[in-house]
Amino acid sequence: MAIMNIREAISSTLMAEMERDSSIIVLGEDIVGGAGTAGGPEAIGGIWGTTPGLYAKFGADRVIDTPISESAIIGAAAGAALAGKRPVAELMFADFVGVSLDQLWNQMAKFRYMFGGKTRCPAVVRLIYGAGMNTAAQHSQSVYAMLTAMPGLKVVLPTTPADAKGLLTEALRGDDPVMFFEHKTLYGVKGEVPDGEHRQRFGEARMVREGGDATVVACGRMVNFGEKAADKLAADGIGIDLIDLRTTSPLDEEAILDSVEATGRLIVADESPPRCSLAADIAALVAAKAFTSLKAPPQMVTGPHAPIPFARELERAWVPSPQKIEDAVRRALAFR
Amino acid sequence: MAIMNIREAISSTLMAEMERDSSIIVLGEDIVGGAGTAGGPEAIGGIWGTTPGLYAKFGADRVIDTPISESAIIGAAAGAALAGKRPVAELMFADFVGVSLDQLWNQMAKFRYMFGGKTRCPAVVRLIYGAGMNTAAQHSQSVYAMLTAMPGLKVVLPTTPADAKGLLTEALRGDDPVMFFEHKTLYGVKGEVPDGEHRQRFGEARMVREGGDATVVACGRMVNFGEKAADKLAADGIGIDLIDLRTTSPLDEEAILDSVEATGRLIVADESPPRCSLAADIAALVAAKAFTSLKAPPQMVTGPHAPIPFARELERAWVPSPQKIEDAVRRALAFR
Amino acid sequence: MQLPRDELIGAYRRMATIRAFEERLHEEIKTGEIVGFTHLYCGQEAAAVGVCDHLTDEDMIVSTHRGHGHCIAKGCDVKAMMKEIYGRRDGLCKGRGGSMHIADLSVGMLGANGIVGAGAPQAVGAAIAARLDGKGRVGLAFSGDGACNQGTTFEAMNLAVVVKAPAVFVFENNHYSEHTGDSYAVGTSNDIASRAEAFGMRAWRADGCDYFDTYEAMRELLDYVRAGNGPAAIELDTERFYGHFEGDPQRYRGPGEVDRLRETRDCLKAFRARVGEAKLLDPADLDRVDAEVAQLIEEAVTEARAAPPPDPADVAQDVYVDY
Amino acid sequence: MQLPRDELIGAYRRMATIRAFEERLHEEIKTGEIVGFTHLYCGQEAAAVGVCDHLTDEDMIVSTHRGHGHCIAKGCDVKAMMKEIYGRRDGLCKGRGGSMHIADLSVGMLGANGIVGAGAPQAVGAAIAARLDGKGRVGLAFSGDGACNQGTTFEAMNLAVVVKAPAVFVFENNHYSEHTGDSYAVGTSNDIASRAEAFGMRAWRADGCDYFDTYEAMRELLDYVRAGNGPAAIELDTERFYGHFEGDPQRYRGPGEVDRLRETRDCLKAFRARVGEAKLLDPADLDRVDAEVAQLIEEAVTEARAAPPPDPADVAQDVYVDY
Ligand SMILES: Cc1ncc(C[n+]2csc(CCOP(=O)(O)OP(=O)(O)O)c2C)c(N)n1
Ligand SMILES: Cc1ncc(C[n+]2csc(CCOP(=O)(O)OP(=O)(O)O)c2C)c(N)n1
Ligand SMILES: [Mg+2]
Ligand SMILES: [Mg+2]
Repeated sequence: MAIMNIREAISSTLMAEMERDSSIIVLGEDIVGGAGTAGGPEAIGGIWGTTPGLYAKFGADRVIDTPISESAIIGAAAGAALAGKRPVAELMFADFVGVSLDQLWNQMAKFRYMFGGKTRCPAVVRLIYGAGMNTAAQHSQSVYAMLTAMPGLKVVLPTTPADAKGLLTEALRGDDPVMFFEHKTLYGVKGEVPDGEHRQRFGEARMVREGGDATVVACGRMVNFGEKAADKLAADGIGIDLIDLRTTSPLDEEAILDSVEATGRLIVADESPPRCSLAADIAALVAAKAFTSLKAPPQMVTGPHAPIPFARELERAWVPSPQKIEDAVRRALAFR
Repeated sequence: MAIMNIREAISSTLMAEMERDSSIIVLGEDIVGGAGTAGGPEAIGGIWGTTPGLYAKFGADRVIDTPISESAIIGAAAGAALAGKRPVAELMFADFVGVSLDQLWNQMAKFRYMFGGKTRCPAVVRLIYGAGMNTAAQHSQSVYAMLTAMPGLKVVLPTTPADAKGLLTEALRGDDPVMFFEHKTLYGVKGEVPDGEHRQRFGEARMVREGGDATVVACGRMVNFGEKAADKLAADGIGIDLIDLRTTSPLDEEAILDSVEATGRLIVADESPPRCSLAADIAALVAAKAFTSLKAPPQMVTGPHAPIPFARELERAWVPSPQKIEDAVRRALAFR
Repeated sequence: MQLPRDELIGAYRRMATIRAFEERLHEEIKTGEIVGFTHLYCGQEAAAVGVCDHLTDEDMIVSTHRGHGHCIAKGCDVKAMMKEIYGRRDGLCKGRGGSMHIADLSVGMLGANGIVGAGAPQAVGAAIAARLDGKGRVGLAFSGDGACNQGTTFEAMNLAVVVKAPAVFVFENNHYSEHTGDSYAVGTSNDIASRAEAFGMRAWRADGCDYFDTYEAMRELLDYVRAGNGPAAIELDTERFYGHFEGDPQRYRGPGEVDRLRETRDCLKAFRARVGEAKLLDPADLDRVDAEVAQLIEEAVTEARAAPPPDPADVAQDVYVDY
Repeated sequence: MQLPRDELIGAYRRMATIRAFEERLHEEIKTGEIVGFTHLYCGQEAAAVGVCDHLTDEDMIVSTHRGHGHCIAKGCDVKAMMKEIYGRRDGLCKGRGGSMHIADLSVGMLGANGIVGAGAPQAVGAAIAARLDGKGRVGLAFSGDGACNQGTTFEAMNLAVVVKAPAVFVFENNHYSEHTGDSYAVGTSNDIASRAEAFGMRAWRADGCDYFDTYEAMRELLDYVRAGNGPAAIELDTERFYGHFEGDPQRYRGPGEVDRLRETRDCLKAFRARVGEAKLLDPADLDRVDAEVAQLIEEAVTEARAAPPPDPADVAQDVYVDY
């Protein structure tokens, strides 16, 4: 077991998988960095530092710096995947699904179905997402709900270095398009990572805490916030089941329902505006399938129905906090 | 009161409002039709027949045929709205939000908020949507959930000619961006339309049937299917409250909650895949806010987690049918 | 025109098959048996065949909403296509795609596409993939004069130039996007090739109603691209004989326009005339092909009609390889 | 250079204000008080000012992520901008937007934009709107060499040509998009103007580090556009003195590159030299301006620092006019 952070887990997994499988190519803006400059290629890696050394090792045919053309990037990934390769495309900010959605939604996601199950489109799209760095309304969004809604896509959100490795490996070994979400505030999160091959199956949630009094379902940064809330609650003798979904599509319904059947209380923490959100999705699932177990109304902890603001104070008010999760747990428990 | 269909209600409202307000302009692909051909402008109107006569009356400066460039169309609408006009942009198929999402989501929807409440962006986008014409995976989708999720947008779905007029007029008199959804199978629906000025406020649902045994919430074509289900159920002495949302953003929470508080049973019919859908949104809302009233698990009647198929038999299997709505009502009532 | 006899007959057969397929669809659609949108390729046959006759199954094309011609030219099974358009269980795409979404990866046909402009970046991706294998394969996108205004098409051209991908952009200018003329919608007074040049690639121009002209230009173009010179484009001047989609009243056409086009711009007539004058083929050879094609299409329709529909229970199959 | 003295001083003041604003931000950002992404415009001042000096408040511009210079040149309040960048309650956008999202409709500044390429279509829309009022107003988009590869920019150019909108596309080629050079990412060997020409519009080229060259080219261009000839483009050759964003280690720069640029391509130095040689202004006049500008920026920072933060309770205000 090595100790590394999520950034390192991702870059080392990319490196290892590209070595193993020559059909893997990566493409995106500035993932090499320095092309056409005095400094030359790899003068600077991608702005997130997740792709260093790939160009030097695998060359320009497999590590492709692109112009600012997200539709073309995702479209090229779609085409390369149909053509038998395994492209890994980077969207520097997940918000840029706005300028590339068609290729994700109407192309990659639908090829296999539209073409009668005769094609595979094993493309991985890495989306850097989330609030917490005051990057304002167009660079802070968590678009996983939008993509979870789309049949044909798989949606993956690692929250630990081990999962980053396990889920990325799984994505690169699978044959479906995978939306791989990397939260910009979690890159530095450290942890143990299994050596050698490590795959984490999709649709298998991680039970982060087992407490039994209430079920908190979360993904991405909300898992970490859930842990903070859990610590505070534990001090008062309240134990929560904290579920890290790991993947929102496929969804581990069983883990959620099993827990709620035991606790009777559901809290969903979701870094997103409230409407048609993942929070609503999980709450509705539980209401529909664990109706008789529920002892309190499902609590959805989300941002407000507003874009994400810039100023520190406002962004902090927008993002669901550990405090808000804690409050929601207490509300659920107080309900009679 | 004149009798007309939804298509006529829309085109006559556009005509009347453009006469009244010289700041209204319309733009889209082939909305004039025939530009640059032997037949000349208006040789053919838009493929949906909703914009005939506008060009002849208001000329090329206000009725603008565009190249196939949806991002530019929506972007131009956004810019024109900021510049003080009231653009009405047509997306010939709602599925084309894939190639124009950024301008809807990161631009129009966010201007006012990002700019500190100092701007208005009164753009209306007309989106022709829905299954039922065997137009397959890329021309049949109902993207209202995706847009409902986006703070800054209003989402409107008329199901009667009177509402088409009332809601479109309201959209054109308001100061926020409005996504105006027109279901391609509903254009021919006839009904009475009030003469003269007729505005229908947003966020005010329509109670289509009052039955009291169960609450069926629907929008778009699902309202009509809900009526069919209601007729069948009525024959067995079951009376439903059928709620046509009219607008999903803003949402008339009160109408939904009031009804469920009385009936204790919720069924949502939603022409969409299930995940992070409007069905989930409404079910979660009710579970959270009418928890104690609910006597049965919320029933979500949606399409499967699959793209929309082409063949008659498959499309029919995909779309939520009157029968499925009826079955869901019976399931809700049978629950003990 | 140094083509051997066999290849000439093959080219004619492919063009005639497209023509017969489409003319027959035009009739069958009137019966109401075929649902959805159908966009006929009639009139443009020389473009698809003149281009694809240089391609092997290893070369990959992406197509458009008007894709039947590209499919047939690239070697898709005609009967399976017909079944697909009829929405049958054993259609080429199990009835899930229909006319607008036909694909057959086994012959390098990566898909028709209902989203105008979506294919071009995919062809660049296919080209990037092809280059990795180092066999001189190409990724090729068919686009219309309408599609050439879509941002994705421009991005794809620039990307292909930047990464020097062996990508080919074939612009079939049939002078209409739906009901709008290219002289209106293409800012550069309907010169698409020069736009491609402005992106930094070489561009060819040819008569897309003339098989030989298209074929010769494509030979040059593909030699250039396969040699590793990066992407290239070609603009083919061509015509569509039917409406934008079936049901289009075509009021935007000039009086007698279609008759004139059928008279003067019919690639099959031109082909017959050319091979006749040059005494390369006997009219009887071509008549025989016509008869065989007619037979094939007749069978295709008969079989498609009789074929079983998809099972509604399969509606959510094949969304994922594994989920 | 027939500009009256007042206008010369004004132009210098605006350029110097941008310079001082940005140099100061560069320092202040190190303190950690300013959060988020900040992209400095230093080095490009002559471009923004040379362009905007022809515009009135009625003309409308859309800007980019690197928008401070455009804002100041267009007349946004400098102190309110500073407060915005500090994320203050009475910032120009109430602290909601920050550096990347500054707008002031009252002076025709329709917004900086965090999405590269998003502005160009909006400028076309503004131009369409402007034309309706018949006062010769224009809609103008600033875009970078990176943005010129985005599909939206291409679509916007074509649309503007097709509808003959009084739209202006200003391409500031500072030779970098983030850490990538224009010679790599712009397929046409870094010639952006010729792409615009290929879309069917007239294009100008000027030295964006030379106020006078930019100003003169823009005069011609705007005469042309305001006269109803449709859209036009200009490519401005310019330089950025800082990194892509604050924090960029700039390892892609050649040794001494920035020093050399500051030496040879500084628009303020060039302006001083030019008006000095031509004896149009006294160095003392310009020194006075510098001092006033320094004072203004000092006050702006002091006031911004002291200004109250937004109220967290307002987080969901102003999403709609009415909901
Ligand atoms: C993104 C998108 N916009 C609009 C349409 C509707 N549409 C389908 S075909 C077409 C015209 C295409 O013209 P062209 O590219 O010239 O191809 P042609 O029909 O002439 O073969 C349009 C506007 C679409 N399918 N996709
Ligand atoms: C759609 C989109 N893609 C990528 C980015 C990330 N990004 C921000 S600025 C930039 C480079 C822009 O280059 P250019 O247009 O030349 O402007 P400059 O930074 O030189 O002013 C990139 C890639 C973005 N903000 N939006
Ligand atoms: Mg065409
Ligand atoms: Mg630049």
